[in-house]
Amino acid sequence: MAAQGNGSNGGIGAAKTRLTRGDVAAGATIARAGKLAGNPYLPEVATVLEIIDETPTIKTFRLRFDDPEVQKNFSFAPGQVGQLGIFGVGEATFAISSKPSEKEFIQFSVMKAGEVTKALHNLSVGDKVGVRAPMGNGFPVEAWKGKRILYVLGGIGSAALKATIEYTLEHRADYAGITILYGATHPTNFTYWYDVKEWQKRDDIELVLTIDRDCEGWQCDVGLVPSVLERMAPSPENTIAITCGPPIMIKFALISFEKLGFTPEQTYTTLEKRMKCGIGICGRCNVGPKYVCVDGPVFSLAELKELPDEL
Amino acid sequence: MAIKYLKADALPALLEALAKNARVVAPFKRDGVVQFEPWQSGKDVELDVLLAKQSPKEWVFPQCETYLKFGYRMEEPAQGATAGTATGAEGEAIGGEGAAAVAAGAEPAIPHETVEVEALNEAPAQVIFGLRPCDARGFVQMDQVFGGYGGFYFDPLYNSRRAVTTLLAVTCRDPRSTCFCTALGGCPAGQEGVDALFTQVEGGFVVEPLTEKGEAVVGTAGGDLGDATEAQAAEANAVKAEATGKVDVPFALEGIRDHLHDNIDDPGWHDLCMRCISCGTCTYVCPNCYCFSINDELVESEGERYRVWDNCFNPLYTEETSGHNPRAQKSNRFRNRFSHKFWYYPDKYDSLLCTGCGRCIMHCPTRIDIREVLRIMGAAPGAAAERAATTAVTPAATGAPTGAPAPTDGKEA
Amino acid sequence: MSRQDHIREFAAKALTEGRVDYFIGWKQGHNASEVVPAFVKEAAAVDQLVWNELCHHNLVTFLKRNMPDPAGAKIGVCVKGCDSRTLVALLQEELIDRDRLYVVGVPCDGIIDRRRLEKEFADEIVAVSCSDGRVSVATRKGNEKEFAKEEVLLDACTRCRYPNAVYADDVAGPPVPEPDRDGAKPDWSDVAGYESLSDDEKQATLEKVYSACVRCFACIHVCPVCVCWDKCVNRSRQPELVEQKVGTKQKLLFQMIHMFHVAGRCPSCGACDRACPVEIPLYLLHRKMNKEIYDMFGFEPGTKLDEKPVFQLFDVNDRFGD
Amino acid sequence: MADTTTTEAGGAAFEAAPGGNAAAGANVAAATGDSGDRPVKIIGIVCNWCSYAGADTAGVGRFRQPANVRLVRVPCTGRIDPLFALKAFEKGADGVLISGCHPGDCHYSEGNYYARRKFELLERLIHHLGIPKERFKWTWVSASEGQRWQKVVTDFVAGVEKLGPREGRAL
Repeated sequence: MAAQGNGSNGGIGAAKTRLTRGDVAAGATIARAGKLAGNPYLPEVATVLEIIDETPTIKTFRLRFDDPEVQKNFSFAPGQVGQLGIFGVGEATFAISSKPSEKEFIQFSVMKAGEVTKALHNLSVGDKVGVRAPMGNGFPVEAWKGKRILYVLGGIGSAALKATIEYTLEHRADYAGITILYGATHPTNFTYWYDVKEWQKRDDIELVLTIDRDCEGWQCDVGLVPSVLERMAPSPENTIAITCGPPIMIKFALISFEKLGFTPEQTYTTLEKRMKCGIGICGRCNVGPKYVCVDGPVFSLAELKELPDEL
Repeated sequence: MAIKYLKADALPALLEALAKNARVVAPFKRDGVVQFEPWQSGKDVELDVLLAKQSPKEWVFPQCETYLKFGYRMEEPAQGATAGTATGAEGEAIGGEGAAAVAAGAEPAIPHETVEVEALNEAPAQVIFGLRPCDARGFVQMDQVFGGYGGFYFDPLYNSRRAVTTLLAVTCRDPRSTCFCTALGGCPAGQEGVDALFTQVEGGFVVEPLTEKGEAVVGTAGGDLGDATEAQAAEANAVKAEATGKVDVPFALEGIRDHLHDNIDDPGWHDLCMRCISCGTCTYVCPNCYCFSINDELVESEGERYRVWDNCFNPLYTEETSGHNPRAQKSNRFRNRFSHKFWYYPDKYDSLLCTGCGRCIMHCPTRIDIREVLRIMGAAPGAAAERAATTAVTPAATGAPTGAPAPTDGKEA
Repeated sequence: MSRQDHIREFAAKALTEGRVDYFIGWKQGHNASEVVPAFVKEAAAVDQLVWNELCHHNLVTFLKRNMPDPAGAKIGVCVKGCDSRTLVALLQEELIDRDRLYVVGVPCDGIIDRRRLEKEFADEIVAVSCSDGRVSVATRKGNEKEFAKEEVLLDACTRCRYPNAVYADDVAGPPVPEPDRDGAKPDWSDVAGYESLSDDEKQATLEKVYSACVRCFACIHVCPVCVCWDKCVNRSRQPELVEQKVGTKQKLLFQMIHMFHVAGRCPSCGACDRACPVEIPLYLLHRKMNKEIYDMFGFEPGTKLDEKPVFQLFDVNDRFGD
Repeated sequence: MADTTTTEAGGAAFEAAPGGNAAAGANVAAATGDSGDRPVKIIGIVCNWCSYAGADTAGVGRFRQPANVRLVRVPCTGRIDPLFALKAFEKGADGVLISGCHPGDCHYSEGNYYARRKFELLERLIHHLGIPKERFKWTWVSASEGQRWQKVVTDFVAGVEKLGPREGRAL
């Protein structure tokens, strides 16, 4: 678990984002996208290829780096994040939600909330943005091989887990089982509905969809995610539980996991914090001695329990 | 390296010589306030006042620094572009042959905006004269952070400036009552981070070059800088020893990190932060508080991105867009600063983020005393309450006049 | 009984009776030249409370929104005359709950300007004491000097019109003589020098003086009547009235925002001035503002509990404009 | 330290900076090569119901008026914080004109009664912030007073033009 906390990227052939002090002294720079190599503050300019309206408040942006070399060499580990920004407005941190194997574009899903996200929602295809990615540690998907994976996600939380879900689905044979419990307040509030429909077609995974309150035409479960989870009563045996969603959902999902017998080491979540630099310097995203931008955003519950109550 | 001697009246000439090739920064008094400022011919360096209001960190890590400039430009469509391609979300471009194909094919054949981005990084060679060993040590502590988190990310802005900065420290002759460098492993004549150490002795300075950069300074001075006599060197040593003896050791460093960890939920944090007004003075005068914020400004089509000092006492520092604030309480933010210096940072970099300069004590509007905080919260959990009781002010011990009757009483009587 | 004894007695009584959860007064700081705010929770600890010529902190600061800990605590507080005016300004706008307060007024005959003393020595001041109108100062190196008290008073104290608290539940000892307020207008001579400058000189002076600002927000956070301190428009990006950049433009606008937002509530207590780590004379421009407000309305902020600040009221008979 | 002022008292620190700033201002203007030639820029902050409509009336009536004024429309003068004017100066305006309904005519009954107290304070203080009085004006223009609007704007612009553009100023 210690290695995880220290930001192992799971070895997914991702670029080496961490250098030792010796590497730096020897003049090595971080193998990040193109120009960023020497200057982690300099965003790579990318163009908006496509904008998908996911829900009334969430849009997905598919971007391509303007520098073809950068686009070609870009790789990341599932669960890693990036700083997506508009020059003149600012940057904010979002999970990379494209498939790790996707080479043609990089994708972020953005909920309209603040200054930057509002401006992002006003973008059109062809507009320019700045991207600094990848950042953070990602999920230890390699270490999970041979285990059953239980995803519990709600609302925009799906964006943080999308890449990981897609990765494990692509490498389905490596995992003993995959269960996805996905909740939303209303059927129109499911992000990636087009992909969810694809998942529904697969018979090698278990997919449970739930909405908070019943509504006409809805065929799947009804109920809050934690209560559906307890109804499902998945066995903790050889299982990794991963949750992400609104803070209140995470809070109760973690309680449910505990009830179901999941140990803190088996339970993972990914944190969200206000970030500025994204590279472990500017100081604001710390939870005790851990910086969410570099030590996280992925933490096991065991690691979180060690930290001050500042989530 | 040989110990040198510089006559006091030769100092301006030395600074003048240094100023030929570099910006020389030194403490000057303006309107009664001592601050580090660029040296100009004729200005007298202020060395009698022990500490400038702010540490010289802003000369390596400026309070506000623009690091990106960008401009939006209208770009004419490439020749032969298809007019009126849908801007919808169908994404025909996906799977195209790179950015060129996108620019030519999938985008509307009308002029569209591109953005030009330029990274800025100004790093003029500079010499900081007249800082104290604690200030120099502050740079060493910040070096770790900007050197990259565990060696991960290297900060080009700080490091390029730091690389061309020479630190000429002056030994503290008269440490203040707020100084506690020796408790943290420092010393009024500390050499950590110092390129050449100047010690004031009768009639001048004993100069000890400690690094190549320091030697270069000695080279610049030329004939003004002769070898120190044995008597001068001995005097310098005596000055150092005397100064070191004058620094109080208000707490034992040992165990503080663990005790801060154990006391994380201690109600004592609330008591200690009662008089905190949640401003940022302590962090802005600190020689190594380095937290910053990044913002953009855009005027019409031209803009810039800059980083600017921020501080963990700012209530908006951690506030998220949703309105949720992980450190909404003053006591959370208060705890974070001290824990960062003596627990979080040591965990990462195996050193401390405090040099014991005492500026935060001197300039805090309510004189919150970091030594008191550490004495109480850095004590074993059981002992914390006890120590809190003993730190209650004891006027007798300090010979305070507060015990003396106030004049108002006299009138009443 | 000295005023200090009165304060201790009132504090002990209020704490013992459960009238307050904690009592805010002053205590000695890390040496005998400093006094800091004290928060006393138990009657047994009231002996740390002091009253002397160094008690410059305006403790009303610790009553404003988000400051009480726990929120909703019943608080006892000591106020000098000027402090009480800020308290009244807050009460006028119902920004604090009068029922949760216990106010001890401390008649005051002047507070020492410690910064003025500091300028007299290169060395650190470690002890300041005052008796019979003489202030004696000792430094760490053993230098000693004596000053006449009136020479080293805070500017605000030399022109004080309200030496006694205008609102208090109890008063620590007999009041000091009140100046003749009805007969004499306030003395604004301190701003005359600035007023006499030309517009260009004023601008140059402001730029020079305020360029020292580090935007630490000490002035805003210490200001007792600056109540939106954690939602301050100076920090807001939406709307963005002032850029977060740190240049002379932004520093000046930042200070103007503070000044105009406390217009009609600021009694020029000088807390901002004393809190400023880079010693910007913030007090003076606030005095100038108060002079204009006095000329316009004959209004002195925070003096009567049943008044409202002038900018929250109007009078159809106001004679302003053309 | 010849170039410093004293700080014996708060007041003394506010004594004139060396040399005034006439010279400094001129320097900056000279350096930017932008001295006095450009037309003055004036920000007009007007209420929706009277002065904006009044300006409209002036336009419809084809009353000739200088084109230096850019209007910012707000619901009511009561909405105008004096800082809007300072912000305009900070952003480079050469003059600020505020106008709303005549007292008694406020669309919201009393917004302008509150407003005029604030404007009066700003007017009294503005030259103490280093901005000449002639660069700031507040007045009342009703929806039907197209001609009055023309006169207000013409007079104000003429006054500001006499002073010329503001250059090299912090505020």
